Formats: sequence, C-alpha cells, structure tokens
Amino acid sequence: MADTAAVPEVRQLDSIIVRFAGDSGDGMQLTGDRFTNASAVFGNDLSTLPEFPAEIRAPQGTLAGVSAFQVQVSDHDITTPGDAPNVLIAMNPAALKKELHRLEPGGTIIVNEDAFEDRNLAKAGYDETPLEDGSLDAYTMFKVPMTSLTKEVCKDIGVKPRDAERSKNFFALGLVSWLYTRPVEPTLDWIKAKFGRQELVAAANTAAFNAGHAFGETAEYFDVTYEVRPAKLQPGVYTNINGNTALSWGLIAAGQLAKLPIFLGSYPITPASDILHELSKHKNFGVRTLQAEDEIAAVGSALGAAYGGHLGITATSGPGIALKGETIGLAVSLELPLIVIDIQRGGPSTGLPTKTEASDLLMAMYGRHGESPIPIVAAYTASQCFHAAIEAARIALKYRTPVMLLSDGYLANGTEPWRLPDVESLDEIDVQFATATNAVDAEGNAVFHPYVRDPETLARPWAIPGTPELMHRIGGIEKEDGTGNISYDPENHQRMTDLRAAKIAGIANDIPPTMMAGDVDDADLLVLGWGSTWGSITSGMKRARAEGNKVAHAHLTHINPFPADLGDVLARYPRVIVPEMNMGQLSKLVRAEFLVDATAVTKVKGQPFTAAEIHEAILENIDD
Amino acid sequence: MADTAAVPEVRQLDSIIVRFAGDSGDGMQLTGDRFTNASAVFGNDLSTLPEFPAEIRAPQGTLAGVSAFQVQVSDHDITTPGDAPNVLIAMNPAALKKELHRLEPGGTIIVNEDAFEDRNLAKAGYDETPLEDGSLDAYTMFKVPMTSLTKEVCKDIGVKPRDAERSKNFFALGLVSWLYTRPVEPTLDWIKAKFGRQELVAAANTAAFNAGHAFGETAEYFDVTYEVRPAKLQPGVYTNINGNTALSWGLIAAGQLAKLPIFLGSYPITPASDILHELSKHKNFGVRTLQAEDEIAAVGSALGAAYGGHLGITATSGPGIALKGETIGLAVSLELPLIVIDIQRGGPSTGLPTKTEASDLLMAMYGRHGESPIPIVAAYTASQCFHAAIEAARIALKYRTPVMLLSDGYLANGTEPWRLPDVESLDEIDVQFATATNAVDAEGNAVFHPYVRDPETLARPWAIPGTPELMHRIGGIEKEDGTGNISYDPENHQRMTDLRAAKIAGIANDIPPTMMAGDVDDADLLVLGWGSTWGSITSGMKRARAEGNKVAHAHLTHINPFPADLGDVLARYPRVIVPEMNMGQLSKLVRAEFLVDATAVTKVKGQPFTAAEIHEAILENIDD
Amino acid sequence: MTDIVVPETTKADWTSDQEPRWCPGCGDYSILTALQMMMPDLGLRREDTVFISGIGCAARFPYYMNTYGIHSIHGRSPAIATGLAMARPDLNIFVIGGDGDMLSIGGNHLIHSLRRNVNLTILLFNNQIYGLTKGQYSPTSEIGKITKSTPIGSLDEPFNPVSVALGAEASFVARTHDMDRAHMQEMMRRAFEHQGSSLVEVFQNCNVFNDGAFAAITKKANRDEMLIPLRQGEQIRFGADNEHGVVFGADGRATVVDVADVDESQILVHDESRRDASLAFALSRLSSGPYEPTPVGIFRAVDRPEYAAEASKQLAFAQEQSGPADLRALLHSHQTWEV
Amino acid sequence: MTDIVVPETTKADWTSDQEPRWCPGCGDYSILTALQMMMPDLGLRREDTVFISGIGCAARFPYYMNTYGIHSIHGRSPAIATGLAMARPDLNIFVIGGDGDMLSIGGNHLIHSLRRNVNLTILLFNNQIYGLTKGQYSPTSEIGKITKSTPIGSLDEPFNPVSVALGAEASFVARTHDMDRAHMQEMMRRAFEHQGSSLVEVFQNCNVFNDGAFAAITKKANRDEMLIPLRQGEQIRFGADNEHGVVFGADGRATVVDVADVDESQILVHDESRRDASLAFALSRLSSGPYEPTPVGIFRAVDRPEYAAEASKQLAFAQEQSGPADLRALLHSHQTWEV
Ligand SMILES: Cc1ncc(C[n+]2csc(CCOP(=O)(O)OP(=O)(O)O)c2C)c(N)n1
Ligand SMILES: Cc1ncc(C[n+]2csc(CCOP(=O)(O)OP(=O)(O)O)c2C)c(N)n1
Ligand code: SF4
Ligand code: SF4
Ligand SMILES: [Mg+2]
Ligand SMILES: [Mg+2]
Repeated sequence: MADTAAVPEVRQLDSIIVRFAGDSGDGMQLTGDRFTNASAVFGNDLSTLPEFPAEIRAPQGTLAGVSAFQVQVSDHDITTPGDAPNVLIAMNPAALKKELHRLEPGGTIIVNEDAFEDRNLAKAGYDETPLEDGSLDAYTMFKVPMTSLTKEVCKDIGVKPRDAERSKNFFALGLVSWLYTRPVEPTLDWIKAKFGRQELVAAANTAAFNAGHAFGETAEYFDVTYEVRPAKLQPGVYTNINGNTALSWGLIAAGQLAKLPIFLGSYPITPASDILHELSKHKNFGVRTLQAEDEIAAVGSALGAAYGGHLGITATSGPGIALKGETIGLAVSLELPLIVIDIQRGGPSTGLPTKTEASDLLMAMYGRHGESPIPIVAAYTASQCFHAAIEAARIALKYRTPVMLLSDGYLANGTEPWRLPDVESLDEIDVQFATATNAVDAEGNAVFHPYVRDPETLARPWAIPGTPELMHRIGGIEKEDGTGNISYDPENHQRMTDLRAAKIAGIANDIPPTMMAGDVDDADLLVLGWGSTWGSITSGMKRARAEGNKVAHAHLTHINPFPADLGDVLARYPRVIVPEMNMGQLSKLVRAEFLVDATAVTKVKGQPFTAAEIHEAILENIDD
Repeated sequence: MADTAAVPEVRQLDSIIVRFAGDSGDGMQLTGDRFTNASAVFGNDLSTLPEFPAEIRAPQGTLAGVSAFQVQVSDHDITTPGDAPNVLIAMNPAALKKELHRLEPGGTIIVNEDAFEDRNLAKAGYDETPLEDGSLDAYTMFKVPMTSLTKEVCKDIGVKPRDAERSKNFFALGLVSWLYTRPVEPTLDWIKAKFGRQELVAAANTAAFNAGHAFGETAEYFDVTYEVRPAKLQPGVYTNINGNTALSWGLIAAGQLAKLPIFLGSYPITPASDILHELSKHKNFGVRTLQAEDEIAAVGSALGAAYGGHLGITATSGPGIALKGETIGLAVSLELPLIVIDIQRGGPSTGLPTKTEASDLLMAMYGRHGESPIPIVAAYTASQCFHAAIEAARIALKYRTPVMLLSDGYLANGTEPWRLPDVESLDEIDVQFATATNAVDAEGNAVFHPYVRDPETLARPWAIPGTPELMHRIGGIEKEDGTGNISYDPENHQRMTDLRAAKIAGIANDIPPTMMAGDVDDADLLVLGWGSTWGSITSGMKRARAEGNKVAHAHLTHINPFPADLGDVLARYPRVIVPEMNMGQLSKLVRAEFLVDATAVTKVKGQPFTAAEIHEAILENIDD
Repeated sequence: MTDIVVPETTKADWTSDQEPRWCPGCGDYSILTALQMMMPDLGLRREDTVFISGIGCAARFPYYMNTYGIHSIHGRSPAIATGLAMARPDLNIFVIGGDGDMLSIGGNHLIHSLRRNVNLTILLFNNQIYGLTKGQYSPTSEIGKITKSTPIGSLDEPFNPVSVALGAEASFVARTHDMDRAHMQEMMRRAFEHQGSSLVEVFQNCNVFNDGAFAAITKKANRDEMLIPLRQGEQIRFGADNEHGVVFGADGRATVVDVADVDESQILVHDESRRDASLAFALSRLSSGPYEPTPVGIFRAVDRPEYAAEASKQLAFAQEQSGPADLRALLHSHQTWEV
Repeated sequence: MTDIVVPETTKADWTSDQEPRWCPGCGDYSILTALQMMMPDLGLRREDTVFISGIGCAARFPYYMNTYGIHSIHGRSPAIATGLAMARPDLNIFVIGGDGDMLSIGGNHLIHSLRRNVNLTILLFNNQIYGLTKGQYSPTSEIGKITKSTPIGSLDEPFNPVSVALGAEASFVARTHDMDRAHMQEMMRRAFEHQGSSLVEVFQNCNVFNDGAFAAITKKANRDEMLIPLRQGEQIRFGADNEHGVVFGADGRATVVDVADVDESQILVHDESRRDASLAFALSRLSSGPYEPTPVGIFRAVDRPEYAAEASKQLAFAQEQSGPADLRALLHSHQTWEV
C-alpha cells in the first residue's frame, strides 16, 4: 500500500483500462459515462462496455446487484474496451468480489472503504473483510472512505446525509479524474446542465466530485498520477455514441435520404428498447412510432405502413424475432420493403437479457417456414450502426424485401468516438413509387400487375394506395408470376420460388466486396468475422502480427447474400478461423456454401471476445 | 375410340395408375378412397396422392375447383402413387383440361360426357368441346353420359334428379371397378355402413355404383378389362392408412408405451388439423386435447402439461411453427419433454396450404433465437409416421427435450397398406419421474436441484408437481448448472450452453445407423434423402439400377443429430445427390457438417418427386 | 378522403375481376353484395380505399373488391391495418375477418385496436365456426358444439363479440346479419363514418359447416319476435306489433318485458352516444345466443380522439417544438468535440 | 387438492430460499408478503401448488414461493397454466403477471382462459407501467402519459382490466391494492376458492417508474373518500361515515350519490353472484382511473362449469363409451385384411 508524501509523479501511458463497479443503485453506469465523456472531449480514442443485471434493482449489496462499466482510454486508435482493467473501482464488497478476477495481475484497486462493513461483507459472501486479510496483497490498493467524505462535504451545503450518500459516485469520479488527469470542466458543466433545476442535487454532486478530486491532490496517498495524451484521430467533429443511438440516427438518415416518412412499430425489450425511445424523440423528422401490443403487432404495423409507402421498421431482440417469423414470411411473399432489427442478447429463451451474444444469425437466415430468403446486414461497431441502418434501408427499398439488420448488446450499449459524417456525403436512396399501369389484359386494357419485375433488380413495383388505376390485391398465398393473382399452379410456384431466391442472391452484385485488413496478400491464416467481433479481432490480430505472424482479417457486413468475392477470398488462405459469439453459426453458413474447412472459435459468456482470446485463437490455429 | 362388341379380354397388369378428377363438389376424394380400399382388401399394394384446392369449394366448374385423387395399384411392392396415370377419369371439362398433361402418352380417358356442355366448357376455358375436335386422338377415350345414366337408375328408386346427380361419382366408381375387376363387396358394404341411416342416399349410391358396373359389363363399349393380381406382401393383417392417422396412432401408442397420459394443444391448420381431430376421438386412451386460441397457446399449453407429467404434444404446419419458436425455445431452456409436429406444406407465408413441400427443415433446426438445439425426427412413409411418432416421444421423454417431428402434406394425406405391428412388439418407453432429493445444500440439508443431470443422457430430472420435497422453480433465464437458480455468470452460461448442445449431440449414439438400400457396398452415386422422398427415391433408384447403374440410397430418419455413421457413409461414395422438396436444405446441413460436395436436387411444385425425376437426376449426376 | 369532388361510382366499379371462391349459398356472398352496393354511397375514391384481412373464408374478401387490399395472415389484420392507418390517415381502411381470425388468434390485436381507436372499419363475419379449415368450433360457438375437434362437444363458454368489444373500450359497436341487406348497409355506413375503430359483428351463415346457426333469429318469419332493433333515440321495442320492450330496474338489470305489463314510459330509450358503456353492455347481455331475442343495431357510438389523427398532431407539434428535420443538427445534438 | 389431512404450514414454509430482487419499496413486496402469509390458511400442500408467471418484475414472483413454479416467457403464462390445469386438475395453480404481461402481449391468452373458466387464480399486478424494461407506458397507463417511448404523451385509451375481464365472460373478477394486506388476502383467498378462472387486479405501486400512481385513492388518508368497497349483500356505500352510495337509474346508469340526497333504500345492494354481468360491468365503469372513487372488492363471482373438470369428465365418458385403452383394437379399427 502506498503511503509516501511526495508530489505525485505524472506517468505517461498510451492507454488505460478503468472499470467502475458497484451496486445497481450506486450509479456506476453514469459514472463510467461521465469519465468516458471527459476523456472523449480531451481527445482520446476510447471504447466502452457497460454491464448491468437484468433486474431493475437487484437486492442491494449482493453479487447479483453488481453493475459495472469498463472503458479503455487511449492515445491511439483502439477497437475494444480492453481485456483486463488496470484499475478497478469497487464501491462495495460485492463489486470487489465479483469483478476482481478481471483485474490485470498487480493492478490497482480503489475501494469505498465505508462500504466494507459486516452486513455488506456477508451479502457478498465474505467471511472477513478482504481489505485486511492480506488476500489482496498482490494488488495496489487504495482504501478511501468515500461515503463518509461525501457526507462530510455535503453537510456544509445543507444536504441531508441520506441524500448526500447518493453522490458518492461523483466522489469516486472526481478521484479517478484526478488520478488520470482528466479535464474537470466537462463533468462540472454536465452536472449543471443535468441537475440544474434540482439545486441541492447539483450542489451535492459538484461538491462530491470536487472533494474526490481534492482528495487525490491533497491526501498524499497516491504516489503517481497518469496521463493519456489525446489520440491522433482523423480531423473532424466527434461525438461519443453508442450503437443504438447510431442505429436510430441511421434510420432517420435513411428516411431523409429516401425522402420517405418513417414508421417504427416496436415492443419494448432489452437491449432494443432504446431504438424505440430514440426514434420517439424525433417526430419532427416525420417519424411515427407505435408501441405495439406485442412483437407480432409491431412487425405487422410496420408492414402495413410499408404498404402505405413508409419506410417500415421494427426493432426487437431475439425473443421478439422468434415471434415475428410468420409476419416476416408474409413480407417476403408480399415483397414489400421492411427493416427488421435484432439487437441480439444471450439466449436461448429469456437467457441473459442484458448480456451480449450473436446467436441469432441462423434464425435470421432460416427462422421462417418455407423458402423465404431475406438479406442480412450486420453492424460491426457502435458508430457504424449508423451506416448499417442506411444500408439495410437501401437494400429493403431497392429490392422491396424485408431486411434483417443485426446488432448486439455490446454494440448497442458500448460507446466510441464517432467522427460525424458530412451529411451531404451520404448517398441519396432513390425510391420510385409506381404511378402507371404496366401491363395489358386479354381485352387489351391497360392494367396494373403487381408482380411484374424490374429486370435488373427483380424488384416488383411499389404501388401505394392513393395511386389511381393501380388498385391491386396482394396476399400470402402463392401468386401468379406477373399478375399477382392467387395461383396453385405447380410450375408457377417453382418459378416464383426461384425468382424470390434470385432476387436476394442478386444483391451480391450490389454490395461492396469483402472488407479486408491485415496481411491481405500473404497470410497463413484468415480470421473471418461478422458483427461486433470486429474490434476484438482487430486488436487481437494486431498483437499476433506484431509477433510476426501473417494474418488477414475479412469482416462481413453482409451475410445474405455474401459478397460476391467471398469464395475467392476464402480460397486464398490455407486456414480460416471464425470467431463468433455463438456456437459457430457463420462458420456453418460458410462451410455449406464454399466447402471451406472454416474453424469456429466460439464464446457464449455474455461478453465480447477479449483481444487476448482472439490472439490466442490465432496462435493456436496458425501453428498446427 | 373402341366400339367393338366382343366379350372384353382380361389383360393382366402388374400395376395401374388411376387418376380421378372432378369438381370439388363431385366427391373425387371419396371415390378415390373407395377404389383404393377395394384394391387394398383385394390384396394389392398401393399408394395414393389426394390433391385438392385450398378453398372449401372453389367456383364450380372452374380450373381452380378441380379436385383429384391418384392411386397406384400393384401386384408388387411399390413406394409411390406413380408418375403418369394410365387412366384419367374426368368428371367435367375443367378436370380434363387441368389434368390431361399428366396422363401417359396414349393413356385412357374416361369422361362424364354429360358435363361437357357449353357453360362448363366455357368455365374451363375451352372454345369448343375437346371431345369432338380431334385434339384427344392420341388417347383412348370413353365418353360415358354418367349424369344422365345415374339420374335414370335413381328415378326408379324415387330419388329426385337433383339429389341423384350427386351419386354420379359412384357411377364412375362402379365403372372403373368393373374395368379393373375390383371386388364390389367392400364398396357396397361401405355404402351401407356409411349411409345406412339416410336410406335414400344409400340406395342412390348403391344404384349408381351398380349401374356403373353394369354399364361396363353390358355396354359393349370396352374391349378389354384389366386385372392386377394381389401383391405378394408379407403375411399379416393390413389396413390402409394415411400419414396423419398413423402419426396420431403413434402418439397414442407412445402414451401407452410410456404409461403417460397425453395432452395435445393444437390450433387447426391444413394439413395438420386431422391430428387434432383424430386424437380428440380417443379420449378413452387418456388423451386430453385443447383447441387453443392460437399456436402459441397451443404449444404453451402442451409445455404446461409436460411440466405436469403428461406427454405434451403440439401439432401444426409451417406458419404455426413460425409462431411457436419462442415457446419451443423456452422448452429448450426448461428441458422438458415436448413433441412439436410440423406437417409441412408449400411456403413461404400462406403459400400453398393444401400442397406438399418439405421446406421447413432449416426452420426446425434454427427457428429460435439463441443457441437452442433440438432433435429432429422425420417420417418417411405414411404408415411409418406411426413409428416416427413413437421415436419422437422416446427421445423427448428420455432426453427431456422438445423434439421436432417432421411430416408433410404428401405423407399426411397419402395412403398405403400398413401391415399392423404386433402391439407386444413395440418397445416400452421407460419414464421415471424424480421422487427424491438429489443434492445437499450448504447446511447439509437434502435438497432437490432440478438441473443435476443424468451422467449418461445429460437429461435433468423430471420432478412433477405433487411430488413432496421436490418443489422447485424453473424459468427461461439462464440457470445455474445443477441448482437451476438464476445465474448471470459468464462461465456458467458457457457451460450450460455446452451441456445443452452435448445433450442433443449425444443422441447420435442412441439412434439407428443410417438406413441404407441399393448398391450399398459399391455404388457410383449415393442418393441421400429424408422425409417423404423415400418412396420416389426408392422407385427412381430401382429404375436406374435396372439399367445397370450402381446407386446407393441413404435415408435419414433423424436429422438432428445425424446418425453417428453418416460421415463415414457419405465418404464412401464418389458422388452424393440430395433430392429435396425445397431449395436444398438438407444438403446445406450435410455440406456444413461433413464438407461433402452434396448436390441438391430440388423441387418446389407442391407435388412429390416422380420416380422419373429421381431416375433422371441419378443419370445426370452419375455420368459427369 | 379529399375535398375535391369524387367521381360517382357504381357497384361494378367496386367489383374486382376475381371470381369469388366461396361455397354456393355462403352468407359471405350477401355481405359482399351489400358492401359493393353501398360503396358508391360513401363517395370515396377506390384508390383511397383499402381492404385488409387475415385468413379464413371471410378473409378472402379483399380479392373481390376493386380497391387496394391485403390478404394477410391469420389474426393479424388489425395490427397491419393499424400501421397503415397511422402511416396514411388519408385512406379509408376496412378490416375483414371471421370469428376465428378476429377473436381466436387475433383477439389481442382486435381489442387493442379498439381501445386505441384507430380509424378502421372492422367487419367481423361471425359464423360461429371455422369455415376454411373445414369445420372446427370457434370462440363464438355455443357450448356443447360437436365438431371435428370436439367430438364429445365443446366446453368453452363463447365470447359475445359485442361484450368483448365494449369491455375493450370500443367507441363504436354494432351488430347486423347477412339476411338483411339494408340493415347491413346501414351498419356498415355508420361504422365507416365513425371516426375511430368501429366494429360490426355480422351474423353470417356458413351453410356447409354450420348451416342455420342464426336461422332461429334471422329467418324472415322469426325476425319480429327474435331481433331487437336498436334505434337511436327510440324506445327499444320489438315484436310484430312492437309489443315487447326492454326496461331497466333499479337493481341494474335489463330485462325484456311485454309492454302491456309495464308503464309504457318505462321502456328504455336507446342512446348509442352515452359515454358510459354500461348501458350498451347490458344490452349486449340481453341474449346469450342466437336462439333468444337478440339486439341488432348500434350498441355504442361515441366520439373519442382518433388515434392516427392524434399521432399526426404529435408530428406537427414536434416540428413546432424542434423545428423541421435537420439531419446535421441531429448528428451534432450530443456533446461534440473537434480534432 | 386431496382429502387427506394436510399438515399445517407457516409463512416460512411458503418462502423459498431466493432473495427477492425487486427495488426497495416496490409494491410487489407487500403483495408477496400478503400471499405468503395467507397461504397457510388455504390448507394446501406446497407440493400441490404451482405458480406460473410470464416476464416482468411482477413475474419474478414464483421464485420466491416455496412451491413448484415456472417463470415462463412474456405473456404466455395463462396458456401454459391452462395446459397444466387440464393435465393436472389436482393442482392449485396461481398465475402471476404485470399489466404489460397480461394485458399487452398476453391479452389474448388472458381473455381466453377467462372465458374457458380454467381453474386458475390469476393475479394481475397493475402498476400502469412497464417496470422491468425501465418505464414505458402500459395498456393501463392513463392517456397523455409521458414515458421513454411516449415523450409527447401516450395516446391510447387505457384498458380497465375489470371491464376487459367481464367482457370476456370472466366468472370471478376482483380488485384490491397493495396498501391493504387484509383486503388483498381476502380477495386472493376468495379467488383461490373460486372454481374456475378468477382474476384479481392488484393496484401495485412501482416506486421507481410510476411512483404514487394509486396514491390518490389508496393512501390511508384518501381511502374513505376514494375507495368504494363492494361487499356481498350490502349496500354499496363509502365515505368516512358511509355518506356516499351508488344508485341505478331506470336509464341504465350507475352513479355515485350522497346518501342524504336520495331515498336510502335506493342505494344499490351489491350482488357479486348475479348471473348477468351487466351490473358488475356498470360498477367497473364508475371510475375511469385511480383519481376518482373506485370500487374495490369482488365485482363478480358466479358458478360456471370448470374447464379442466369438464374435460376430465369427457375422458371418463369416452371410457364408458369406447371402453378402456386398447391399442391393438385401435390399430385394427379401420377396415383390415389379411395377407
Ligand atoms: C397461423 C395460422 N394458423 C392457422 C391457420 C389455419 N386457418 C386458416 S383460416 C382459420 C380459421 C377460419 O375461421 P374463421 O376465422 O372463423 O373464418 P371463416 O373461414 O369461418 O370465415 C384457420 C384456423 C392459418 N392459416 N394460419
Ligand atoms: C417476447 C418478449 N417481449 C418483450 C420482452 C421484454 N419485457 C420484459 S417484461 C416487459 C413488460 C413488463 O411490464 P409488466 O408486465 O407490466 O410487468 P412489471 O415489470 O411492470 O411488473 C417487457 C416488455 C420480453 N421479455 N419478451
Ligand atoms: S365453408 Fe362456410 S364460410 Fe366458408 S365459404 Fe363455405 S359456406 Fe362460406
Ligand atoms: S421497477 Fe417498479 S415494479 Fe419493478 S421492481 Fe422496481 S419498483 Fe417494483
Ligand atoms: Mg368463422
Ligand atoms: Mg407493469
């Protein structure tokens, strides 16, 4: 334990990984968020990973109630929230007990000493306090009586002790901000903006924050502080964003780019609800939202809106997709544009609602009866969710098809700095409603046939109600090619099935080639990824390459159809591994399609891969 | 056209294919059924294919309203209803128009001449009557005024002409029975049994049938009659059965063999409804049925019953399975036995409700969110549905898992003679409910842990309410290994996911090896099939082998997991083709699993493969 | 709807080129005819009109209307229609389905669209049976019904669709039957004119699987004694000579009486516009099935804000508050920094 | 239930070893306590008792009961419970869920289990909000509710759960609130004793996302004036001195009056057992939300055949008719022939 009295040394680091952990009621998410923001404004690159229990507020002080927030802050480009934290802030015994195993060997622990009293220790399952029994000797530990110090400063400004206690997270934030020489203004400004109207709360939080900061400075307790210089990021205006917000903004952007009003039918579910919340805020963009009675109504209403000429969207998580299958199948048959968003979480069944996983891919591909292919777009970083949403909309609108847009809990809640795109740089999405008849009937009259296709895209016309002369009826029963009338004809069914398949397969020619990185031209191993593993793969591969290994990285943003060059890409490398947060779903698709012996590297622990895990998988597979 | 006056010659045939076609209101299904039954009782082998429109009664006289029934009757073992009929009975112009293309070149047409009047011709889209314009010269045609002759004989017994007209199908049946020297007693007995209470109807039908028979005998119109000798079938007691009945009886048998009451929760849907109908009839077997408010309630109620210790079953078709996905996922998580039956039909969406297809396989595999593997059993002939149901129950009960049992519209409605199994020969299904605690808690108390597994099967105990001391709570949230308490622990989730996967994978050791036929030891081509293609493959392969080709046939009755030897089987043959009534679903699974270049031979026309199509596919693939 | 003069139409204009595929004699034909004949009176454009249905015999309806239409999936039509109505408040949307479609698998969507009061004209063809799947009992079938799925008789208490709707806060609920074209047309017209969700239960004969289910009350000869017409502002009376009537006791009970037996002024005067739904509910309980005197007509018709219009107002309000769509501003709306 | 003497139990016997995971101060705690304290009075065996829930805060309930239990999936508990009740009519089955679970996604299963009258004791914890998903409005939230999903206010007319249940033919419907343990226990006990589906709406405070939603009527100080207790066979009166009452007009309208203003004998006498549901329905309409005088107690409790028992009778009947299970006879039941 450090106890010297010198002016602390300032040590330069190229990156730090900080993990805040405490009871669900302790405000750890907010604390982490603020620390992140201050770092962002300071100019660091960063990446975050919030983790919280499924309960609104699990029993106080228990392991089940621990809420944590990890952030990596860096002076260079990073892609993950980091593997093992350098420092763990533990606000109570349960947090220490539950989170300690993550800490790097010899890492730093800062505990709220006040919380380590008998009741809390018992709740966390400690027989005696770990602060004194030597069990933590391998770590650098700082014991800070945060609760009492916070109460102390709050007394002066007239805040009752009970209320003051709630500000202890700002004490912790102040202390850690000092330790890592973070700027204080962004936090103080934020407190003012957020709690301005509740004067006492604002005052308490400010006082606690300042006290924490001052404690670091004056307590002569810490012998070193750290600094992480701003990252050399591409010039531009940045904002710190999580995946769900980026995705929502992408949907709004898509509406603007396509000049279409937006309709979102959704039913709340973790971790997708925030898309409903975010879109509901922006009705001035011509966004209509319906909190439907269930997921089936949600997708049904979106499909109804699509029939009416809106950009129809539904957003949910795994259990909701399982319910929407039949209606998505109807959308396949009706050939109407529709965006179906799955923010994946741990399954099966209710599973781990607040934890990440990417195990809905095969459901996205096949979770409907009959032959009902749909395109799948997968987002791969928090900020890229913006572009993924636009891409999903582009495909849906151009090909008149439901599109599955996959994200996951990690992308949804994790944040990263995002260099804001120039709005003018975004491509418009050209949408033409049908306005005229397109066929001639037996009697020579001009008529409208809803299933006459564009020869290039194979898309059928989108004739919306209100358009004179184009009245038509469509349904889920097999339709005659062209006319759209009900048809039970065997040959027609084969033809329509082939056409629906060809339409989706043809999209391969309209999407970018496989996204490649690393030793593209000459690698001994290809890491094939999709979705949120991008960050971990990038970091893990960097380590492997730094050791001289030749590794390439292919990342799929489109899973159905695959990019046209994927077969060639796979054939170029002697070995292929596929890290996935499931039991090997993409690898199944790739093996079936290309007969390539792709090895799945799987993880279903509710957490993203660490860079170390990817690194290890590369080494394991490159050797043998 | 034949018009001689000699006593008709009796020609021996080894098999005949007869197709009855008429308006939906003409009773063609019944006619076909009776013809089949008479042949069955006569001792032939046979196989049938009913085909009818999705409407209850589509507009009379139209193409859309045509209902048809095809049967192959044979003196040897057959496996399909035959490809091209030798004779087509067309009760009206629409039937002729719609069905003619199926008839073998030079085949025989028997028409109800009375129906070929202007209105009917127009409705069928004939400009002039095809009976006179020479367009049918390539066929042997018999024009019989069935309606008027039927009215004629009915007048004598006091039946009004309007009512009499309804008996014309019995006239047709009598005529065809004569033509093929079928026994008449079974039909006459049946009429008596069926219409006994409606005396006039019985009399009219009997009169019409006799008149049709007599017409053949006396009209000196036919110069040849045919005989198909009884087949040399294995000795035993036979009954003619369709797949849905066999499947229902299999479920009842499973209940008896497992000594469990049965609960079926179901919502009507074509072609699965008959399972609900059939099971509802047998409440004396301890069968409870619930016509639920929808498919979700249907599977939910079955799961609730399973929790209570019943053999829980739900039966539906594709759209229903799409709705049940979330609840099946819950069953995966709860690890309770459950049988989910999918009688597949043409998709996507409402698709072709009355037509067959086998395109739900990948949904059966993957139609749930998260990692939720379930075993899949697929029936392959109508009568074998009986055993498939028992096998699905065995696996569900032994491994405490939902099992998907796949059948399809072709199996469901098609019939074949079934040599009834000796009831004593059926293996009992050993089901043990938990009765005692199985763990000890921290304080040393005996407790019950619902997720302690049988080390061999990995099944968890089935402790049903009412059992003292075993009270426990289970749910869809991830559970702690052993105790079953809610757990968000990362390692535990991985372990439970692995365990669930291992449990299902382990079933491979408890199922028969791949079912093989043909040139097993030395073939140039393997035909890999699953489900109802068995009959077509068997027939098609027979032809190919008769020509000297070396072909083997592997047929899967279990698709998840695959039989343990399947990899070896596939490796043994230079080429593998997979005929499927979909766009290549099993082939995807096999390719992914074994990296074997299996070629899908696909057909989605609402009809089973013909033997000729299989034959052709074999030839095409064996050459190149 | 639009302010511009709408060209006059005829029944033929509203008839599509598809031949109905119902059984000969099915009650659906008379409902179709009634509606096709009424459409010209509503003064609508066909292109502004949409029919949405689920699955079932009834649900084939849209194919026969020369309008826009969706024959969707079983039970989901109210949900699909809700989305369309919100997206396009300018359209005239009809929702059609059977008793199975709307009350069994689709029951939840129906009650939620009723409480929301989305501008939908919902026609529920109640034949007390599953027609398309060949004759299983439905949620409106009487207890003890013998069908393929209930060979010993059904056990489920049937729903009374009018009661269900009233319990679900419906603002417009009516009942009619397929044997009285004029009455059907009046109900449909009133339902259409209602701003919000309107439910019309139409007793419909399925002559193949449930023939005569309503004959005891809808056959011409029985109507006088068995149908209780509800007429706004008029006493609720029926019988060949209006000799029966409905009275309300202080104990909260509605009963059918012979007018001769009571003070005539006690006979209840029907008021469909009463905010409180209890009167309408009590009327819906007068009959427990189509074998007792059964009210037909409009049980309830009250004004409530229409959902899609209110939703549109929120869009306008949001524009007032936050200004017009500005994508750049949105992207810059969180804390930003420059590098 | 069984005839054999059931050992006496205590609250502790009914309490599982799992610590409740609700927010401190949540109304769910008092409901749990009330129920755990009441269970011993019912004279049941724990092993014969099953709690089934969906998903939501309320739906965590089964974990805390030392009985059998399923924490199932969102909205489906009535369906799962129906299967269990039919399979095992010997069990005591409680179904627990929130307003979202039971009235939004699960609305259809709820109304169908009510009409069927399956022997389930259904407790609906109505907090007028989605708790577990962190505060979206629910089908019982008041119009204009500002939540995360309705930043400008919700537009949907709320369901009145009692009205919904009555519209769906419920045979037993009651309402209580989380601030009155004795009343809760009485309602739960009566609901349990009812043979068939019984629905108890429990007003429950979600102090995190909808704090005080019911305070205007359930706070001790407000109860006299704001809760209208329904007591079988007694006049419906409330107020500190029972000075208010409910009367019924000949126009079919139920109203709250000051007793002083009317002839006291006119005050309605409550009859929960009235077959006709209209009176119960009218009482459910007295209040349009927890800000007006609101009836609590048993709205309706009538005898109707219980579903599972009837289903079992059909099994017995089938055995009488067709004899005991004989698999061989079944296989030979169609036409057979011998080769
Ligand atoms: C998801 C789904 N489940 C079941 C069916 C089968 N199905 C089609 S229509 C129908 C019920 C028909 O009854 P109703 O709605 O009363 O309409 P009717 O035919 O009587 O007009 C059913 C169960 C289906 N098409 N889709
Ligand atoms: C199929 C599905 N959809 C959505 C969810 C998310 N979800 C969980 S609980 C809940 C609603 C909770 O509200 P309520 O039922 O009122 O219970 P409360 O938490 O208020 O007690 C929702 C939408 C889910 N778990 N499953
Ligand atoms: S089955 Fe019944 S409802 Fe359907 S079309 Fe025929 S008569 Fe009409
Ligand atoms: S969120 Fe509300 S309902 Fe849920 S546990 Fe907390 S206080 Fe109770
Ligand atoms: Mg119906
Ligand atoms: Mg709630």
